[in-house]
Amino acid sequence: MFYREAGQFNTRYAEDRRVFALRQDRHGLAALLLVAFVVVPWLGNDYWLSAILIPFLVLSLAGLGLNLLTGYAGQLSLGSAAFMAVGAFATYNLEVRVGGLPLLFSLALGGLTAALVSLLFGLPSLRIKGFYLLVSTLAAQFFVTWTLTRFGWFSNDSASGVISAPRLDIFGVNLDAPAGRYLLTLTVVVALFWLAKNLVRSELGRQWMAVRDMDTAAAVIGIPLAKTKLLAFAISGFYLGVAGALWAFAYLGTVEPHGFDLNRSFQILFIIIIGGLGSLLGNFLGAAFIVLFPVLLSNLVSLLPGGLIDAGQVENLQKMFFGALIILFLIKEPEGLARLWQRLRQRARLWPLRY
Amino acid sequence: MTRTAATQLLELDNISLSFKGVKAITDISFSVAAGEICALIGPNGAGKSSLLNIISGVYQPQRGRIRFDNRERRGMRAHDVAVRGVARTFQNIALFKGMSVLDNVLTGRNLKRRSSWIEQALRIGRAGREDDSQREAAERVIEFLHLQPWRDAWVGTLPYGLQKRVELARALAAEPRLLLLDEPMAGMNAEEKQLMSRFIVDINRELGTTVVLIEHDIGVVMDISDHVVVLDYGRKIGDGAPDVVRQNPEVISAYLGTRH
Amino acid sequence: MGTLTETLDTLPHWLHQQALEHGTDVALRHKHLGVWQVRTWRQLADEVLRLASVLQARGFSVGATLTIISRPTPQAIVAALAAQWLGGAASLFDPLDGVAGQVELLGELQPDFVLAEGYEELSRLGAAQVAPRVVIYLDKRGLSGSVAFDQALDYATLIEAKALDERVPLAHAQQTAFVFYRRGPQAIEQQRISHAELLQHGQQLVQREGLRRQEEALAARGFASGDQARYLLAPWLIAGFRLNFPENLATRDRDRRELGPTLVAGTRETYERLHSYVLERLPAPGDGARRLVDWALAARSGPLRRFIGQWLVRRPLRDVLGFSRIHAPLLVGDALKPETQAFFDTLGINVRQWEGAAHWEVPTISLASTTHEPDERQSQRAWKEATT
Amino acid sequence: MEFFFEVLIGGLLAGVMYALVAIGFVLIYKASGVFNFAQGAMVLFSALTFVSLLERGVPFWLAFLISLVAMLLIAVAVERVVLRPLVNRSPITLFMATLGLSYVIEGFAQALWGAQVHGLDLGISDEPLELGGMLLSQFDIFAALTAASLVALLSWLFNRTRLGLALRAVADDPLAALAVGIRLQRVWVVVWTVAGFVGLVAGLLWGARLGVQFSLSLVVLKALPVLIIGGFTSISGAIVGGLIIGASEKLAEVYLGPFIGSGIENWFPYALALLFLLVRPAGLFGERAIERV
Repeated sequence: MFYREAGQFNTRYAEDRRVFALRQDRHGLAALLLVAFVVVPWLGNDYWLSAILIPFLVLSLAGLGLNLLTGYAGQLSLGSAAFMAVGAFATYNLEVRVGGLPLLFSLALGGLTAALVSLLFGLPSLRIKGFYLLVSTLAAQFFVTWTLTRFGWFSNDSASGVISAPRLDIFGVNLDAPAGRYLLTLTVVVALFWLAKNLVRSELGRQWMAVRDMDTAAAVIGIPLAKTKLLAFAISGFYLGVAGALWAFAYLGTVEPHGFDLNRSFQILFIIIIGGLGSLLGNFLGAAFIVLFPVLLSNLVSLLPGGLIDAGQVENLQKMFFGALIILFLIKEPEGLARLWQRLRQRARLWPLRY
Repeated sequence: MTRTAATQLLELDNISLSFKGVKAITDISFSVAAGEICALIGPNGAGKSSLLNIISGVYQPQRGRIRFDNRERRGMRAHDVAVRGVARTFQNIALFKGMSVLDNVLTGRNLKRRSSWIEQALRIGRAGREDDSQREAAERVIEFLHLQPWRDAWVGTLPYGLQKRVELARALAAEPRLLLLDEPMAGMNAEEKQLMSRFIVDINRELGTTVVLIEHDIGVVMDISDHVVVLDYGRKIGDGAPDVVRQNPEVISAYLGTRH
Repeated sequence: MGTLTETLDTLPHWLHQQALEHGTDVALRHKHLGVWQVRTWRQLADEVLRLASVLQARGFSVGATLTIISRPTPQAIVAALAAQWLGGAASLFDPLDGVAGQVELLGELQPDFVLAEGYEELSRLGAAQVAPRVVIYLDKRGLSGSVAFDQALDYATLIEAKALDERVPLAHAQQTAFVFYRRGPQAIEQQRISHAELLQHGQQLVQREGLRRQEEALAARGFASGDQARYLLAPWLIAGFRLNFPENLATRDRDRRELGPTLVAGTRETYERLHSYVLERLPAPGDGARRLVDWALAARSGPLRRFIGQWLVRRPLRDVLGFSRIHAPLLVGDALKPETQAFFDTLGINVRQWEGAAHWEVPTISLASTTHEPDERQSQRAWKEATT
Repeated sequence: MEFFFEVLIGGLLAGVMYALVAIGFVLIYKASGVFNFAQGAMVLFSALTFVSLLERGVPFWLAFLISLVAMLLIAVAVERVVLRPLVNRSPITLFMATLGLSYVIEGFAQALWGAQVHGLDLGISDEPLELGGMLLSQFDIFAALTAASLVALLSWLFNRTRLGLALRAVADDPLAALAVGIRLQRVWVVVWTVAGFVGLVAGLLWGARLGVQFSLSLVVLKALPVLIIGGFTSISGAIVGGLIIGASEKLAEVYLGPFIGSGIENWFPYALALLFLLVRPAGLFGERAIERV
């Protein structure tokens, strides 16, 4: 009912290809970006910036990374955190060892390193499918964390493998303040989402979905399965790597390999299940949920009369809630929050008619 | 286009296939002329689908030679076969359920892409122009099969008959020289069948595409095909023009026999 | 070209005029291959001239009739204008009309020049045992192989031809622009509309509705009635707005919404179809949403209620129908059912009726007699002399 | 040389534990095609329930019985809340559901019994025993025997009882099973309960070794490579796989550790499993299905 579509018609395919085909959507997006880039850093307080928004953005990016692999290319993975770790440590080492490397550049290189590692652990996917693939990704999970803790070199021989953020400078502008880190993260995330949007709508994106939906048919119409799958692993790895680096340096500041353990991988998997497999928007929704839900829960608990639920139990409650929620979503809305949003939007476009 | 049945497009030569010792196909040989519609018929389990799977490279025969377009073809995987210009549909629809009709058709043209995925991701170089040309080609297929009303529909939501048509569209989008149709009219009602066979004939006549199809409805087969090959228990028991085959006693027994 | 000074008293002259003065403006849009394909006035005029030259080369001369059996498509328009450019008339048949009746008509008329959309339409010619001098088809699906139409011509290749030399239409105000046939009680009846008559009605419409170049007109149903020609084609050429064709009947509702026409010249059926379209898609009765809709659509209501209703229901509903930009919803022919009229009124769409000015007559020479004469090919021309 | 054998045997015995967890997997996978990631959580929950009851002075057998009932309840709940609504959804979906399930069970277990470590004494002394010149832990031997008897029990259950027949029918072809009037839901409940029972035994043995604590639920991560090597559908495969993993990881730790660094046993099994996969994509005992199109 907010839409006014009459008169919005396309005379060229280029117009028809736009993601935001409707003027109203385009304006909405512009407004959103304006708020995100100008209003938020200007008004937002440090707590919100560094404790809510930055992790939200980074997790969205990580979700996107996994979503490309699992949601689009249909390759299940439990090793996301490992590739984040690779990204983080690679970026760190580049910053530490290679003098005067621009931050964004080393971020990208970190991502590429993660892409390579991911590609490596993706190789078995050429031979094996489904659950069997879990082994490969879990192997990545354990092997990477082990390697990073085992060999001091990766953490520049710092105690207990903890690495800490380099100075975040871009073109001499220092970004160590919350607002700066927020803007850095936001910029990277927006850019990479734009890229992902192009990807999933390109031939490669369609090939991913084809492999996901029906790989025999995909092969028969001439899609090179091996190349398609490996690209999915590599690109997903790149996104996760960059996300990992941001997680380490823009959000936490210092991080150790065990910050990227199996639970982080699960967390990211949950993001895309709740948000929506095979949806870009879903990553934001899922991440927002994952970030805000615990805050919400602990606030609720603190509202309750003291001692009714002691702090120790809150964590257990969270776990149970999350678990239950995952099951609920898988049953009721396998396509996640994104699908809900879609339906709502569709309804609004047709209102007051039903179809 | 080409209705000259002179040149053989596809030649099968003593093909044999077995699963774990169970013989599915016992040395079958036949050839398909360029530009004809050739029907594979036979009772269930006669090995028709297996044969199609061999031609399209999904299965590899244990013995025998396949010549496509006068070139030997040994141990070819599905991908290479597609590259050589063979497209197919499946007995139980194998569409990409998570994609729109248009995307399914576009995916059928993936071999026609020249620009790299990087160009497409960054939207540089020929990517944009190519998107236009690909889209137009896909739209022509959609028009040819009268799918415009469902262009943006999600294939998972379409009725069975339409899904079959979309799958045909996806195969057709590849601009194949040889089109393999595995029971394109299975489970359709009379007018759906009528429509579908009209499409198949049009494809063959207008685009000059050679068609090999598996169909149970003898009426339709005799109606549209120039050449019929009859299989039974993995052996070839008949091969020739429809009315010739109709007279073949072995064929009659296979069909009027108890097992069908 | 000195022709500019000449008075604009036929459709082709107006086309010529538009092409000269507003050559780059959009004349036609056709939803085809997924997007709205555009023809400018210059392109349109050019295409008309190319087809005209082909027709002329094949013996189409002043006073001849081109029979067009096609759903509304740009090509059909081009063909009609080409025929008129050469001083002939266009006779329109809507493929959606009953086959039997049409076959019979065609059989009696024995047209010389035919443009048929595709296989279906051509097979009607076959059924009518018509052997026209020139047959042109738009869509060659399923034609190859069918021997009957070997000599039929493909529109697409025809318009490759070079354009007509004389850049001035041969038409005259008093010549028949369109002729329509129907089977009357005893004999077939005809309705002939001259350029002058068309332009006069067109002018009236343009003035009274204040039509401008920016109008977006949608031509969803056929021109199988003279009124469509009066109230859509003539105004289009005079005012120089844009005529839009949906992809096909199945998609017309979506296409209408995309386009958001400002001018619709529909028949009673058009509007009543829309009404029922809405009724069947509204939320189920008793449903909360439905109550809101009914509440908002209630006939007489206070200002507040009208305001809320406007924003919550009426405005979105208009948009879903593609009517948010409409300012000339015209009804040609019979009046609407009261409830339909009321429905559109509550939406703030005031459907205005233009009474059909059609008058049907029985041609002075009945065709039945001449049909089976050896010189039946002459029949149509002979008969034309009698009537004009 | 003896040292080698000691390591080997020690590894094999540890492998027995893995096998126990893996067997739980296999049962559920065979019966309901579910790749049950929550198996580890079930191990944790059952063991935790048992010890906590024991600590509250409940006699051994009663505690064991109650824990069993608890597992039965879980099985019923799972069937109602998870399996039934998700029937004939993709295996991946079901897997992710069990991932959620493991969160629920773990959270519940800790909310109920607390997160601290519980010691568990099954009253088996752990003095090493001299056997053929090698020192073997009595406890390990006891564990091995328990496992063996458990497997014997299961195989009897599945090959000699009507339930077993039903189960195998379901595993073979669910639709056919339905057709001959086997009630899927009931089979599922039973199987999940049995898996819970196996989990309980495994939990007790592990618990007696390392103390009953959260880390128990992580044995699931060891069971995965075991299954890969043994195949998802074969109990004997699970045992063999367990032994292979157990032995090889200990040997690797002892003989490779010094060169590439200690602590490799948490990824070595996966490396091994991968190797197996590349050679034999369906595991040692798994069936490779022909792709029908």
